[in-house]
Amino acid sequence: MAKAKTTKRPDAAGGNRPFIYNRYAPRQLREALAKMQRIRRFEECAEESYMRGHIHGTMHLSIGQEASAVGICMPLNAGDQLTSTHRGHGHCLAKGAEIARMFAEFFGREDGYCKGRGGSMHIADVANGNLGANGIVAGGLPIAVGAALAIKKLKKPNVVVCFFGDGANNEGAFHESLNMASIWKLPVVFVCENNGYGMSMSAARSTAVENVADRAAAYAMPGVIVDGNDLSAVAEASQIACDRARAGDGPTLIENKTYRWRGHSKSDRNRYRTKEEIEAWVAKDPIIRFQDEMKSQGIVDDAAIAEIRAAVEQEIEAGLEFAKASPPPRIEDLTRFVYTDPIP
Amino acid sequence: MAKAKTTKRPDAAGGNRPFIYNRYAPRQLREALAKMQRIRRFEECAEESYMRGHIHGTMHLSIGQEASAVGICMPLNAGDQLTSTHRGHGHCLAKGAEIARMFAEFFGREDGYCKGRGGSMHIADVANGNLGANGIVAGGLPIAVGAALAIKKLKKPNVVVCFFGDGANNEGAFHESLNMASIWKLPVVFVCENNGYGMSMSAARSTAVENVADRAAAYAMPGVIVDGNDLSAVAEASQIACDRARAGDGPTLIENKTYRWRGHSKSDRNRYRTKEEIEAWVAKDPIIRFQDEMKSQGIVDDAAIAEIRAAVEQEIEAGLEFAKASPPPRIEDLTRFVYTDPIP
Amino acid sequence: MNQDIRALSYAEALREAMAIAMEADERVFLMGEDIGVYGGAFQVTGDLIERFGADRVMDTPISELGGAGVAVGAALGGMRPIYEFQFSDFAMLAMEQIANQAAKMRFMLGGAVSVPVVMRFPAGSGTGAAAQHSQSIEAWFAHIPGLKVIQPATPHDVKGMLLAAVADPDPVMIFEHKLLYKMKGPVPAGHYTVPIGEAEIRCAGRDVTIVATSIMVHRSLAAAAELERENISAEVIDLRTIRPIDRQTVIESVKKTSRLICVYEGVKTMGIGAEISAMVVESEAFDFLDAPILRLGGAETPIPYNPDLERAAVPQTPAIVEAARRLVTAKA
Amino acid sequence: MNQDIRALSYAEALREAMAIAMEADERVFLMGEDIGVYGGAFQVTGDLIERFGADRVMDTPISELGGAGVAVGAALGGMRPIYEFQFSDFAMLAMEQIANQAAKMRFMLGGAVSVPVVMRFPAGSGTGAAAQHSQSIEAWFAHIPGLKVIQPATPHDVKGMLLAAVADPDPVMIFEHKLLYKMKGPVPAGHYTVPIGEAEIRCAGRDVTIVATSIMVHRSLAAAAELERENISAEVIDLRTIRPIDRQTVIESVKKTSRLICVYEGVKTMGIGAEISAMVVESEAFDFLDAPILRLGGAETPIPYNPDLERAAVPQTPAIVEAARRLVTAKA
Ligand SMILES: Cc1ncc(C[n+]2csc(CCOP(=O)(O)OP(=O)(O)O)c2C)c(N)n1
Ligand SMILES: Cc1ncc(C[n+]2csc(CCOP(=O)(O)OP(=O)(O)O)c2C)c(N)n1
Ligand SMILES: [Mg+2]
Ligand SMILES: [Mg+2]
Repeated sequence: MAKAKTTKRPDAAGGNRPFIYNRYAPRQLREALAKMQRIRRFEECAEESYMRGHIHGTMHLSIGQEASAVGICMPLNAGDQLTSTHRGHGHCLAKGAEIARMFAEFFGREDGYCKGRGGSMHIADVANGNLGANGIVAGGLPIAVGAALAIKKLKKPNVVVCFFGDGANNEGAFHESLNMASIWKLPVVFVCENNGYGMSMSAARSTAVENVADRAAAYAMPGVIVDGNDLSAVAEASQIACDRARAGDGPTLIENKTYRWRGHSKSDRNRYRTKEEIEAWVAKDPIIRFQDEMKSQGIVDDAAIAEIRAAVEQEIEAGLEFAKASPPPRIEDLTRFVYTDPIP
Repeated sequence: MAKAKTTKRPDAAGGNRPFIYNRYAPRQLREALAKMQRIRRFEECAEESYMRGHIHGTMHLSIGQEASAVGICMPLNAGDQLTSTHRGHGHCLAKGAEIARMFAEFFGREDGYCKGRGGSMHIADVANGNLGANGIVAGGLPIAVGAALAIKKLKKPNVVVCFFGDGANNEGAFHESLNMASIWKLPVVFVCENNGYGMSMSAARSTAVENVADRAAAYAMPGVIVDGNDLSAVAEASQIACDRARAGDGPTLIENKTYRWRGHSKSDRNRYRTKEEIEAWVAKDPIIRFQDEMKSQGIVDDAAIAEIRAAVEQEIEAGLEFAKASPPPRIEDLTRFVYTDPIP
Repeated sequence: MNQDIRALSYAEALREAMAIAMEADERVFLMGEDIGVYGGAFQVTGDLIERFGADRVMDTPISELGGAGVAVGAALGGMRPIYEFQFSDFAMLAMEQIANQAAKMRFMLGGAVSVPVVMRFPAGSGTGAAAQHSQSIEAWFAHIPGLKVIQPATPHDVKGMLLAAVADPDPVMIFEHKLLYKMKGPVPAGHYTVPIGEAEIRCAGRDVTIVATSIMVHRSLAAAAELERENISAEVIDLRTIRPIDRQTVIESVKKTSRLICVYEGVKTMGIGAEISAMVVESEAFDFLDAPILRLGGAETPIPYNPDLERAAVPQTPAIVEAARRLVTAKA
Repeated sequence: MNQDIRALSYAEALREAMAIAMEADERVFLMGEDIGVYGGAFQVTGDLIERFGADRVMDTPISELGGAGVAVGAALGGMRPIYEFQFSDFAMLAMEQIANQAAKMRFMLGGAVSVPVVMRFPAGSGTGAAAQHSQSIEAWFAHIPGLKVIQPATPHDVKGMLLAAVADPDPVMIFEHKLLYKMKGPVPAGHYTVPIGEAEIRCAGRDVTIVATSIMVHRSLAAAAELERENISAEVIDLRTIRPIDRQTVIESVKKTSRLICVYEGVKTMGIGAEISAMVVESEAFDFLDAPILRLGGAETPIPYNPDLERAAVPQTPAIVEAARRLVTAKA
């Protein structure tokens, strides 16, 4: 296995149109845009609530990375699963979570996805196949491999998508997980969201190779470098990897090159990136790019986009209301959920 | 960085003669043979003592792998260091340890290298640069990288050799260590002694790629596949890697393909290897091979070989005597060496 | 329940339990290093690969962190994995997946999942394997809410507790003392469970309570027999589970005997005996105490290679006898 | 020693200590994730990279096991590394290098080496960071012979103990409660050390001894002030070191007050309070006890995200007051 490949476009079957326009119906594409908008606006509003002191702790925003979350999840079915990261809001929404219950979680309420026990860093939506964000960098990788092993053993037709960051690729868990997934040919798609930094350390400084996907060769699996701000390219890479996984041919390592616009977390003073670098990436906004593309493909016009936005705003507002109205956990329930059957 | 390379011979400078005959004086080559003999006989006698109940616990014999230990250590200087493994007797002797103090250690005596506290699995010889065998698979890798970091910081001209097995290459510590050694360009030589098995699991089953050295590309370092039973090839690869490390160009991953003749440890029932496989490798005895080579190069004759053997036998016998005569630790000293300054 | 009772070794009893679990439930499978054709470092899985195939008796690469995490993920995915660590010492590589993930996942997700994983840890000293292959670190696990931690001391119990562990919806950690593997004892055939969280009084007594774990149960029973000859009547409690601890049984016993000795192999400081002692002192049994509580635990040292030092590093029967004698005679 | 005393925060005091150590000894250097330009997740290293350069304030990749091992190897190689874990929770990835290697190497090699490594662990709850970023797992470390484990509670102590740690030939683990980083207190300028292994009586008292660690020292002092108003005189001992424990200071105090409360943030079961309690009961202080020993530790749960639950999960001042009151009035 040689160097990682960059996905080739245009796609063979569909002439000059990017992959997704051949693969998905306009309704589905509009839904993808709505999801990207939903993620963006959800995070902007979560940030605002945080600033106002309504949400405590910390949070990691994925603003700027929406195409990665949504594109990867486009080929997924209801029974497919994913493991997520500390920067997991986008993955959660892309897999179908409700904004209201996510806000409720951030507000620490009983109607939150984790009943207020987990917060942003553990946001999950098990019913929709999201096995949870993870506070431990690379903590989700072995779990994803295990979930994929279960799928294989139970002979289900499903896949597990395993999101992680460029920083995570230097954890031992990355190595052990990719090796096991490969030797057992498990239906897992490893998705590295390479936003250039693990907190303050650039991938260039932390990682001996240029592309994380170059490491796929060390596990005899395909490694694919993708423009992570290009929804179609991401969805295409995901489709190929999911097909491969479902066919029993084993895992793939996808590297989505992208960028986070915000600081690492709420305590970041941003000393390690230049303003110019950030602005250059803001100019590559994956949402505007997808909107423009859809417009040029005649799938939406400005009015349709405005409509989608308005619907998202409504959802957000309703979600915030729902969250605020949800009751907090009772102090007497402090040790509830530690064990399945309470210990006397 | 593409696939790992196999070392090319014959060596450019010296016409048709293998590397070591150009590089080393006959005296040094005879000393290398003596070392291989010493390792072989030491382990055979340790095994015998074990069988007779004079040594307890367990031990991991490297019989059949002597060329790897000796060849790798040939380019090393007094100030160079190494970290070793559970199968570490050969490394220890190759780096200059005394048979007598090794036996004393196995017998659990005060004159042992670890004063009887460590035994076979922790055999060390710090004065000669052997930082110790390790009971934890891949446990020595980060330590080797750290020792190399110290060398770099202290601007010493030295290198650290880090021995490990094929089984160890699937530990997270392998991944983290090679990455850090590479990004910091540290003077460390990673030596995978691939004897085909990690206990009972073949490298073919445990490892997603064919050669461990193929993984060097994931760390942007040279990966070299070596016939581990060919002393000259091993020494040559080590020389190149050490030169590179000393020049400040960073680490190398050497993979010595070899075989252990004995079971994994003293409790192995050998259910996972065929008799044929074992016999085929016994036929490739690295000691006989080196002896024959030296004979054909006119460096030794049968008499000289017999002389070397006799000297080794003497050393072994004296060593056993020394070990038996050495006092055991006193029970009152149970907690000695736990801390540098005893805790009141 | 089939009541045929045979003498089996601890390892055989464990193997039988795993076979029964696998036969009863397709979701149960085994993972670990060299558990297949090798039969496991301590021959616990033995011939199971022949009976159940390599898919259900899966050799894993030497990747403890990943391996444990795969077991956790498989449990989340609907399977019932039993993961064998080759030595409990290597669990140090996997504490992240055990304590940060398996133990907390149900809680962090507000009850949305359970993690029915069983992990097995060969533990303890006495085999000459030195400091990195001889530890007793079960106290770490007993400190982590979300885990259940057991230390069966007999073939009977290890079979029944393993079957209870497999049926448990939460992560159960089983610490097995290596020196017990060859110990024989009566084991009923067929399926039965021994409940997690219940201690067992192995020998009733009046003068002193000895709470012991794992192999120390047997050394304590030997001590009790010796004490008997001196007319000292010791009650030996086999704690069996160290999280959650069976407070009731211990406290009732101390109320009866007024004296307590804790015997365990882990390092004395911060070992399980500290918890037993503190728990008793905090309870109504405090007022019944006629003497200080003594702890016999491992010495404050890594386990030495030299066999005499190795023996000296952990409690042996004479030390238990001597402690009981001291306690009973000192203030009687 | 320079006796100028300024008010510094705990983080500033730590930073000053590291700067002094680096200035005094070329071999001292810092390693950790984001300790360079970022200044550390809790701004402890702050501007040190500007003063000492990237070679001595080294950002490491996110590789805790490897990073800790590199620190161990560098210590063996003659350096004096100070390794920062970003959160103590992540130390679970590195327990192998800490407990199997650093702690045991000197012993296993029969004294041929020392491992002068210092590791720093931001610990504790109260920041809303939930179950995987809020733990207090120092009890694990206190169980491991070969390690020294400290929990300085004040800016003064953290500076002096860090300097003692750097000078120590053996591995020293420093647990720093995150909520303390911004706490200010008097700190002498220049070099001084606070010895490892010595507890400090923060407030003398007659009626009850409160042994506390880390942030619980401050809550205990607040409780003592409140108890004072009720004419209950509490002696507050800041344990400071949890391995090796200063037995003498604790035992003498209990002999004086006859009552003992242990307050710590780690999970109650198997937490440091268990050891304190057991140690006192084993000692001559047993005969002086007038009441059961109480432990106030963390609840038996992972730390919840919801802030009210989070607060409820660890001891707060009112609970300490209430426990002391109960103890003193119950049997007086
Ligand atoms: C094991 C572990 N180490 C360190 C951290 C602290 N931490 C949280 S996120 C992060 C950076 C992760 O970088 P990357 O994987 O690239 O993800 P990104 O934040 O860029 O999305 C770090 C160091 C952690 N949570 N877990
Ligand atoms: C972390 C860890 N896991 C498992 C073991 C048990 N073990 C000891 S040696 C070994 C096999 C190692 O294989 P390899 O690295 O190829 O070295 P070899 O024995 O072949 O020389 C195993 C599994 C261990 N000592 N440490
Ligand atoms: Mg990143
Ligand atoms: Mg091998």
